Amino acid sequence: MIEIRIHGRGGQGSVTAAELLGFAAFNSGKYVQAFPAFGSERMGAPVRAFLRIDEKEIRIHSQIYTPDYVIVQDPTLLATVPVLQGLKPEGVVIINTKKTAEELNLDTKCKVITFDAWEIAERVIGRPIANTILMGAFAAASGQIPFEGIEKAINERFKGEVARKNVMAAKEAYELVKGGKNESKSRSNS
Amino acid sequence: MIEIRIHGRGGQGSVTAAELLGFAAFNSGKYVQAFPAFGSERMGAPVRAFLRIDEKEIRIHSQIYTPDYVIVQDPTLLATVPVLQGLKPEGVVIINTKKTAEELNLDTKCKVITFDAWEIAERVIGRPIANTILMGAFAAASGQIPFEGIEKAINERFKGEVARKNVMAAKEAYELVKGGKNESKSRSNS
Amino acid sequence: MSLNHGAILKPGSSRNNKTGNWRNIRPVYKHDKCTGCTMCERICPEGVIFQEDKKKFNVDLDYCKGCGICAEECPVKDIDMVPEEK
Amino acid sequence: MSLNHGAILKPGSSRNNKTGNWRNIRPVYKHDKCTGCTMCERICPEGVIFQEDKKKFNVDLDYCKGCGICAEECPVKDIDMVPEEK
Amino acid sequence: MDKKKHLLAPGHTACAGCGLSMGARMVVDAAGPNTMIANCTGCLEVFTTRYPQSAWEIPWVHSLFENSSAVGAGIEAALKAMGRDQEIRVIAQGGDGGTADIGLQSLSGMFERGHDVLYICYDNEAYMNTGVQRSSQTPFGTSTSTSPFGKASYGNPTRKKNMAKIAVAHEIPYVATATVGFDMDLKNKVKKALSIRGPKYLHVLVPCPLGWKVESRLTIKIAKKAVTTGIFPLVEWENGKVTNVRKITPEPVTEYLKMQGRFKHLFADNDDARAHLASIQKFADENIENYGLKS
Amino acid sequence: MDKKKHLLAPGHTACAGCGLSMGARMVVDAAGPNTMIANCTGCLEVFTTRYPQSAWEIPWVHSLFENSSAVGAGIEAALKAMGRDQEIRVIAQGGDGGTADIGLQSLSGMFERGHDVLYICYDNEAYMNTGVQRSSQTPFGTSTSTSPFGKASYGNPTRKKNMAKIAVAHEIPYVATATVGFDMDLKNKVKKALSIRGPKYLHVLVPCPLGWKVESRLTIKIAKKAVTTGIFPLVEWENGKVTNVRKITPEPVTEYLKMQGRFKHLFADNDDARAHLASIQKFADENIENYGLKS
Amino acid sequence: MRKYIEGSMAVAEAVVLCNPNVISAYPITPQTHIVEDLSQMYANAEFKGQFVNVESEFSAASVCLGAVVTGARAYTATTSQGLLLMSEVLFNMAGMRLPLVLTCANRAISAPINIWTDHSDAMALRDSGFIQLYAENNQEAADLHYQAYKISEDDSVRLPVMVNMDGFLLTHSFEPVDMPTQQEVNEFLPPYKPQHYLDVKRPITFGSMVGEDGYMEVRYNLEEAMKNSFAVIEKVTKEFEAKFGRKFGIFIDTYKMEDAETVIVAMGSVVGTIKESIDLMRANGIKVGLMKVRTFRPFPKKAIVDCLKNIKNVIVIDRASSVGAGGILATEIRSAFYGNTTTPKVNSYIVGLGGRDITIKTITDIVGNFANVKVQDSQFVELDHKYMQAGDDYLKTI
Amino acid sequence: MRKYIEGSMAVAEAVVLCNPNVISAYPITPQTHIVEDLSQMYANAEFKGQFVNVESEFSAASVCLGAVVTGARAYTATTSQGLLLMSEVLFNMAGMRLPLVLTCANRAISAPINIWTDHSDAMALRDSGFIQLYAENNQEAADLHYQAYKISEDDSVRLPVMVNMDGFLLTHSFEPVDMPTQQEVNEFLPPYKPQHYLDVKRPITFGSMVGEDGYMEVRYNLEEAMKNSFAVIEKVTKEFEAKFGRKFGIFIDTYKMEDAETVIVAMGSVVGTIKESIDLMRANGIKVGLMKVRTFRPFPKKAIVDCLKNIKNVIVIDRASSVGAGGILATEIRSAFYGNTTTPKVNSYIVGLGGRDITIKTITDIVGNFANVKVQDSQFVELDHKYMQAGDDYLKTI
Ligand SMILES: Cc1ncc(C[n+]2csc(CCOP(=O)(O)OP(=O)(O)O)c2C)c(N)n1
Ligand SMILES: Cc1ncc(C[n+]2csc(CCOP(=O)(O)OP(=O)(O)O)c2C)c(N)n1
Ligand code: SF4
Ligand code: SF4
Ligand code: SF4
Ligand code: SF4
Ligand code: SF4
Ligand code: SF4
Ligand SMILES: [Mg+2]
Ligand SMILES: [Mg+2]
Repeated sequence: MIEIRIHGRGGQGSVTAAELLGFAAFNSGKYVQAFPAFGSERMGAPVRAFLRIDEKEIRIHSQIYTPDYVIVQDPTLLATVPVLQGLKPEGVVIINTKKTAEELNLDTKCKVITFDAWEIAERVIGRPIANTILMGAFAAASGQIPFEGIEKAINERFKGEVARKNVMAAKEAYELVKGGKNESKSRSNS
Repeated sequence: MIEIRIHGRGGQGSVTAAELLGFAAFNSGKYVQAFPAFGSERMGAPVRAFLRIDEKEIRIHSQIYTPDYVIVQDPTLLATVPVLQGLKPEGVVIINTKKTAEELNLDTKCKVITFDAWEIAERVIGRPIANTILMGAFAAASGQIPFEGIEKAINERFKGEVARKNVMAAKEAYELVKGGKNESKSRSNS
Repeated sequence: MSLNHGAILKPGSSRNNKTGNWRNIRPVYKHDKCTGCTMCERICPEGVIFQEDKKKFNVDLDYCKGCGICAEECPVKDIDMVPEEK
Repeated sequence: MSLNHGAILKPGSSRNNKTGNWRNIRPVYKHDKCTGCTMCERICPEGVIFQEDKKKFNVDLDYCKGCGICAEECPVKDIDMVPEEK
Repeated sequence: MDKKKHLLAPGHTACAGCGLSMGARMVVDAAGPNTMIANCTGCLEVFTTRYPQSAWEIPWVHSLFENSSAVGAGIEAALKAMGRDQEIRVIAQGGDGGTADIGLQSLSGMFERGHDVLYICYDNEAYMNTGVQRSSQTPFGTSTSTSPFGKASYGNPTRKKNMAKIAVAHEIPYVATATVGFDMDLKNKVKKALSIRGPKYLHVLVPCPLGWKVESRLTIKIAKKAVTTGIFPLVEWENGKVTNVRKITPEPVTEYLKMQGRFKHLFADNDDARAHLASIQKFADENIENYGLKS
Repeated sequence: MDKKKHLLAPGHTACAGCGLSMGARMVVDAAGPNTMIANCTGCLEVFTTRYPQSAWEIPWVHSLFENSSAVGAGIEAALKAMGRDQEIRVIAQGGDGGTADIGLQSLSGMFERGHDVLYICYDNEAYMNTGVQRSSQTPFGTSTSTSPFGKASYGNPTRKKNMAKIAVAHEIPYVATATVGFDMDLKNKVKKALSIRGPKYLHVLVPCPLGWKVESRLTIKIAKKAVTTGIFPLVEWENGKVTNVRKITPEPVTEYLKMQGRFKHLFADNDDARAHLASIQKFADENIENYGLKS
Repeated sequence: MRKYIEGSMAVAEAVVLCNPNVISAYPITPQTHIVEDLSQMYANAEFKGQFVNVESEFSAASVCLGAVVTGARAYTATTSQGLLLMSEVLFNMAGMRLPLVLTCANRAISAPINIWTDHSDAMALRDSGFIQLYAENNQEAADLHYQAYKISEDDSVRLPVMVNMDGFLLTHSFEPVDMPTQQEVNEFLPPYKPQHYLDVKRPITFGSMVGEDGYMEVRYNLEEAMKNSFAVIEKVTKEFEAKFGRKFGIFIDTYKMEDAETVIVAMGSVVGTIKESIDLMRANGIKVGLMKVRTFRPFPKKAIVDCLKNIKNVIVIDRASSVGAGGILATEIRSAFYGNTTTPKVNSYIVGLGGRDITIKTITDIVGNFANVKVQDSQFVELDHKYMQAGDDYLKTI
Repeated sequence: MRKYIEGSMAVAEAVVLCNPNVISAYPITPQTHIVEDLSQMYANAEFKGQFVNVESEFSAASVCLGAVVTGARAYTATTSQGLLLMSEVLFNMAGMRLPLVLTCANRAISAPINIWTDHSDAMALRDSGFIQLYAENNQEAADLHYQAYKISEDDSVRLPVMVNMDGFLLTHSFEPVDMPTQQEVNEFLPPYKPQHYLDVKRPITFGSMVGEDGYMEVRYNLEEAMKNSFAVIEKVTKEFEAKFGRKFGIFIDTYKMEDAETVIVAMGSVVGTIKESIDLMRANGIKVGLMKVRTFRPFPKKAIVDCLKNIKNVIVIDRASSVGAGGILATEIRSAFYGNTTTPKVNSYIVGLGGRDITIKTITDIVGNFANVKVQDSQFVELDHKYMQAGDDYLKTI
């Protein structure tokens, strides 16, 4: 079972991202479970969403404390939310930020992938909504879901032009991360 | 312990009669318990009220099934309500009616006292309300309560002229019953 | 007792309850000046005044409670309230 | 934890919650054409615009959520909304 | 002589002379057999449906004290869903307490959602079923068991909540007041209301001999006096506009009040009592003025 | 620069641009520190009092969704019983749902009993706290999560329940409508209301960027448009009479509607959509006519 | 002073002696007489606080909540439908730790509608955080109110208290009741001095939203407060006895337990009837005793086990049933014995629902048949289906 | 068809497949998604009955009552405060023997206000006469609805059914769920054909007042109907399995019981977490099993006793507490064993109130510590008072 935690802010589509990633995994024959960190948070406030993917039925119903992947939708969260908490040693964190992994200088030995999702979003979609883009990045980083799965999931939720642009943006992120240029150089800085 | 059951119709003051008899008994140093046959009956419908009098604390909280005394406030009840039900063999029933005990020809071996309470009421009080009058009759028939107790109880509840007239009427009934003329001739008609 | 009993009642079964014995006074039609105005029939709270003829109304004494409204409201005072013999 | 705890709160303690980091865009006062009309101060939903001088207002960025209402409503457009560097 | 002509059968256990039993019979007779009724808890429910006997000749349901309008709405929705809403009329009804107090919210909801239900309030101006406690429909100055006359009290300190006006404020197609004192008017209003689709409200004044402390024979008289003194104006509103009022030659309110034991303390010979009477006269005068009652 | 000048502190978690947070601050600032507040469940309660932090600087209590008016009445009764009712003002408040739907009955009871409480309804025209479901204050044609636009639906099928009129029908001394779009007017109404003894009702329109689907910067603009199109008239009633209206030069309602995502489907190019728009224009025209809004 | 008085009036007078600031209630049979008596005292200026006549029980409880949170002592009374209707507010008050005394004139719950006594109403609120006390007669009903305020307001408790008295059987019965003087009550019950309340000088926020991070702790505290109340109930009961010379048990009370082989367990007014039955049975050589439960919440497990552990047979009389699970008191008593080495045979009887009269015969029959019944589901006692025949017959025709 | 779907949507679709005539509900977190999904289906004419948007839960339930009494199939959903607010109506529907399916998206009760899951809400209605079923996951949640209607409407039952699913944990989770076709559901669930309903052709009076002479008999019948429902639940569950090939137990379900020395008893979504924990513990040689309670009302005493009687240790996980008496499921289970000769040690734990997450560690810790705990009061598990410090500190200053 792999476990994913997504950090974002109310209104940025973190819960949708978890759902759609789950949908993509489901379509590729996996068992999945996607759920939000049930809150009463309003637009702007920090939120979390969770995703489990497995080869067998998922029976557990509790939150995720030791994720394999962490996705951070909004760089400002790094200052206030413990996004790396519990991340497995061999885990990966994907962060939407202008900064490089080195510049962030996070206190972790995990792989850190950074890229400017909002730049892609503004340019390709026309709005600073990064959730589908991060889905693309996750697909590439994890190898858990083929990009077609992501594409199908996006097309399931959005329509027409919006869907097309979201797929394009996700694809760009997918390729970018596939390329591996945005990863932290080394896992050991201690 | 002696147990009394009063039958009347909503609006005829049966519950008040039980209460006031209880008050009179209480004042003469007895333990008492007075209560209605809890209903949702409206003016005109048959109702019942109960009274227990004892020398020691009354602990039981259930209805009265085998009364020592039955008081019937309204002669029409005889046809529809089993007023004699459970009356102890040595019990007494006091009935407001124009008829004599013999004319009523009730299926009972108990002592039957009848008199026209409404006649007294109309004449003395000016309204056909027989409850205080029947209190007087009960005091006389039972010997449980001195007439002064009845008088005090009536004065506690009513004021001025109304009280005075009610006492007068009760007194008349008391004397009448004391006289014993209105009793059934014999206890055995079977 | 059938199991599905939610305490359902039969329509109009209150007719089993003869409230006539509640009565202390009773309406008596004189059948004299009645104009057939139907007032008494319309307002009886028990709904037990019935028209027998154009100017002849009567009471179902099985239920009449003796409220006296019919007598009070009859415009021609064709109804008397008389005490019940008890 | 004291036993009598019905989850009572201290007044104004929300000030511990710095909502400034919710912001994507930030109001910048030009301090130029301001007429001192007080509009911005009155309508800020967070209540974090304060008057420093007759025609000088400023924002407490600890809490400003960047809604943009102040800039929108300033009659003389003396406030700009600029993107936050993140 | 058809002894079963009425849709409310005799044998029910209302007090002799009960204005409520009278009103309920008039309503159901006017509505006819293709009607279903949802009823609040209250005198009407208790005296018509004490097990094992029912006085109702048409489909009738009682659930709770405060929800007849919502139950009525459910009946209507079910009829609609099952395609039977054209043939059958739905009435929801309750006493003044069930309507204006504890059931007001579900009534307001029924209005707002536009259910095709006629709501009827039988206003006897107190909680009679439980022993004459005040309601929001109890008039100013009335002595009841929870607003008794006493050393520090002249009875109920508040005025009647104006239910007709509140119903009108809900912008429903038909609102009217009526009373058993004018039976044809009442029946006509029921028929008219039932001919209109959507939510309707009918507020019916029904004297209660027990609670008002009047002799049972005076039910009709007292109901008429409520109207002729201007205390209870008979009015119809259609789509928010007054379309009909019953004209009167106003009598002084004391003509109405003095008949009733519940107002006895207002006739004491002192300034407080007189002030109360004057206030009540003023309320009537306002009605006469506002609705143009004078003929 | 007094950073604590407001009686509603920052740090609360309302959405950026929330008209409700704006309105609540205006109200409490106008009311001043000698005020106690009873609050319904709803956005306002959730975003100001999530443990361990409160944004309120004055005594404040939340109990349930539907009872702030009764809790307010209890506060007032306690103050009276303890002789503190002269110095302290009581406000009860809630959203449109807490006020006009689930809390209507306790509000009506508070009015009827004459409590010295100012009730404030913050009307954002839906249940926002739970995710934008329709309420009785949701306008005709609005798409919400329980009245969504769909193949068989053009959004909410009912008109706004007229709360101001219902309050007026309760014959209380003061009723008014206001909005954050005109902040001085709102504050003046709060002050005026609090200067009057007895029950008062203030209905405040507070745009919700999330639920109305408008950009957060437009909260004031949209609130003003609601007024200037005649959709939300600003009116004051004293003792049942209109004593003040804000005059407008009416703009077409589409100016208001088109700014908001919740009405987007009404701008489809078909007859149904056009009919809906026409109806809404008619409602505004009626307001303009009825209240004489035209300047 | 010993008075001949209706139960409702005794309670109304007791409440006024406790000097509440705010009374708010809504009429419902059989609670009405209490409220009417209070109304009359208010009208006569004998009760000098505020009396708020509301439009529903929901508001009655909410008005009390508002009053208590403002630092006032409050009172309400209700039953049955009214108790259910205000249940949301009652859970709320307990959770907010607001003291209150509520009299419940116990009555059956609809459907079918029935205005007579049983305990289904109070039982439906047994999770709410209210302390629940049950009165055996009108003397105890009145006396419980002075004690209830003192328990409720104790700083280590601060929980609302429900005083239960059987509808009609107690509320509408005239019995002799000893009523204390105002001075005596004042000496026993100090004025309410809350620690925290709405105050413009010390503004405070009540009723916040507590998330997953703290809710459980707040509820744990509620349980702890309930546990604390054991000591407080004991202390207050003893103080009351010392001052007024009357006592009806603390958590439980017993009658003729000495050599009892069979013990009947019950609550409310049936206790008196059981005492009479016991005297009768003992006269016939049957060794029966009684354990009355006076404090049902907190549930006095220890007192019950101590009392019954050496008894052979226990008969639990429940005047309510959890539909689909049976007698509630019986279930909790059986559970209380769990894990004990010696346990009595505990049989469960559902008796007296909806005002069905419980007579001496009812009790003696149960005792007489006990041996024939093995531990099993709750038994409904004295069913008689004949009365329902009319409806039944009709049903078959449609 | 296997769908990846949110729990709420699965339930909404299942409900529409059951062809109700009238749906009426009032929004409340975390039930909202169910109602919103139904609204959207209504707006799209995918649900063709009447959808009544009411002004409160009280009216939601009352509208359903009116609909059912008119012969319609009805549906509502709610939770927590909403469930309490409509409780008077729910008791009423059960007493009137009106079938209904109600989904309860279980949530904690105020105060303090908290929108997260626990079982206090449904528990507060356990006396009401509702059948109560609890779902372990979204598949079961959806499946329970088809079964619930069939159970509810069975002529020997005619009782409303509450389907419980944990708020958020199930309602807001996307999981794969097998959804049947309309045809399949139609084959399984026949149309609702009530015997008695409002009908102008056969006028009938519903909801009469029943006095002391009959109330007890009507309530007894309610108990009997509950007992009948055992057989019907079994039959319907088996029919469902036969048709759809899925089953999650009848009254209870078990997991790895074969050689278990310790058995955990629980309801709702925690069951899945417990299964994972058991696998883990068994890998470490600890012989643990699970008994899940699926049917809580009627309380399946026999099934439970049969299942657990030879077990040494039983751990009961309660997600609710009767304040002052402790874990509710635990109390009933202990009571069920009463009088048995062999009884397990039964310990009671209060876990996961107000959304407090229950993790594998929570479960393994409880099992690990079991031996050290003797049978006693319910234990609150994993308390952490730190979070409440802020308010606490402030309280000390005023
Ligand atoms: C929730 C609830 N509260 C209180 C009651 C008690 N109750 C039943 S009927 C009634 C009064 C009815 O008054 P109204 O509606 O005016 O009808 P009336 O009997 O006067 O005709 C009351 C208080 C109840 N049944 N349910
Ligand atoms: C009895 C009850 N039902 C439902 C809810 C859920 N609920 C809480 S707030 C809310 C909506 C609030 O709407 P509104 O009053 O308009 O306030 P807003 O959040 O829109 O400002 C709902 C439905 C509840 N808390 N209690
Ligand atoms: S007296 Fe009353 S009940 Fe009898 S017939 Fe006349 S109106 Fe009817
Ligand atoms: S009221 Fe008089 S006149 Fe009219 S029909 Fe009756 S008896 Fe005849
Ligand atoms: S952007 Fe919004 S929150 Fe920030 S200062 Fe301006 S009005 Fe206030
Ligand atoms: S709104 Fe503009 S002009 Fe007015 S005070 Fe603010 S900055 Fe100055
Ligand atoms: S109390 Fe009044 S309303 Fe009730 S039955 Fe008697 S007269 Fe009619
Ligand atoms: S949802 Fe609307 S009302 Fe609620 S906080 Fe956000 S903007 Fe304000
Ligand atoms: Mg009434
Ligand atoms: Mg709202």
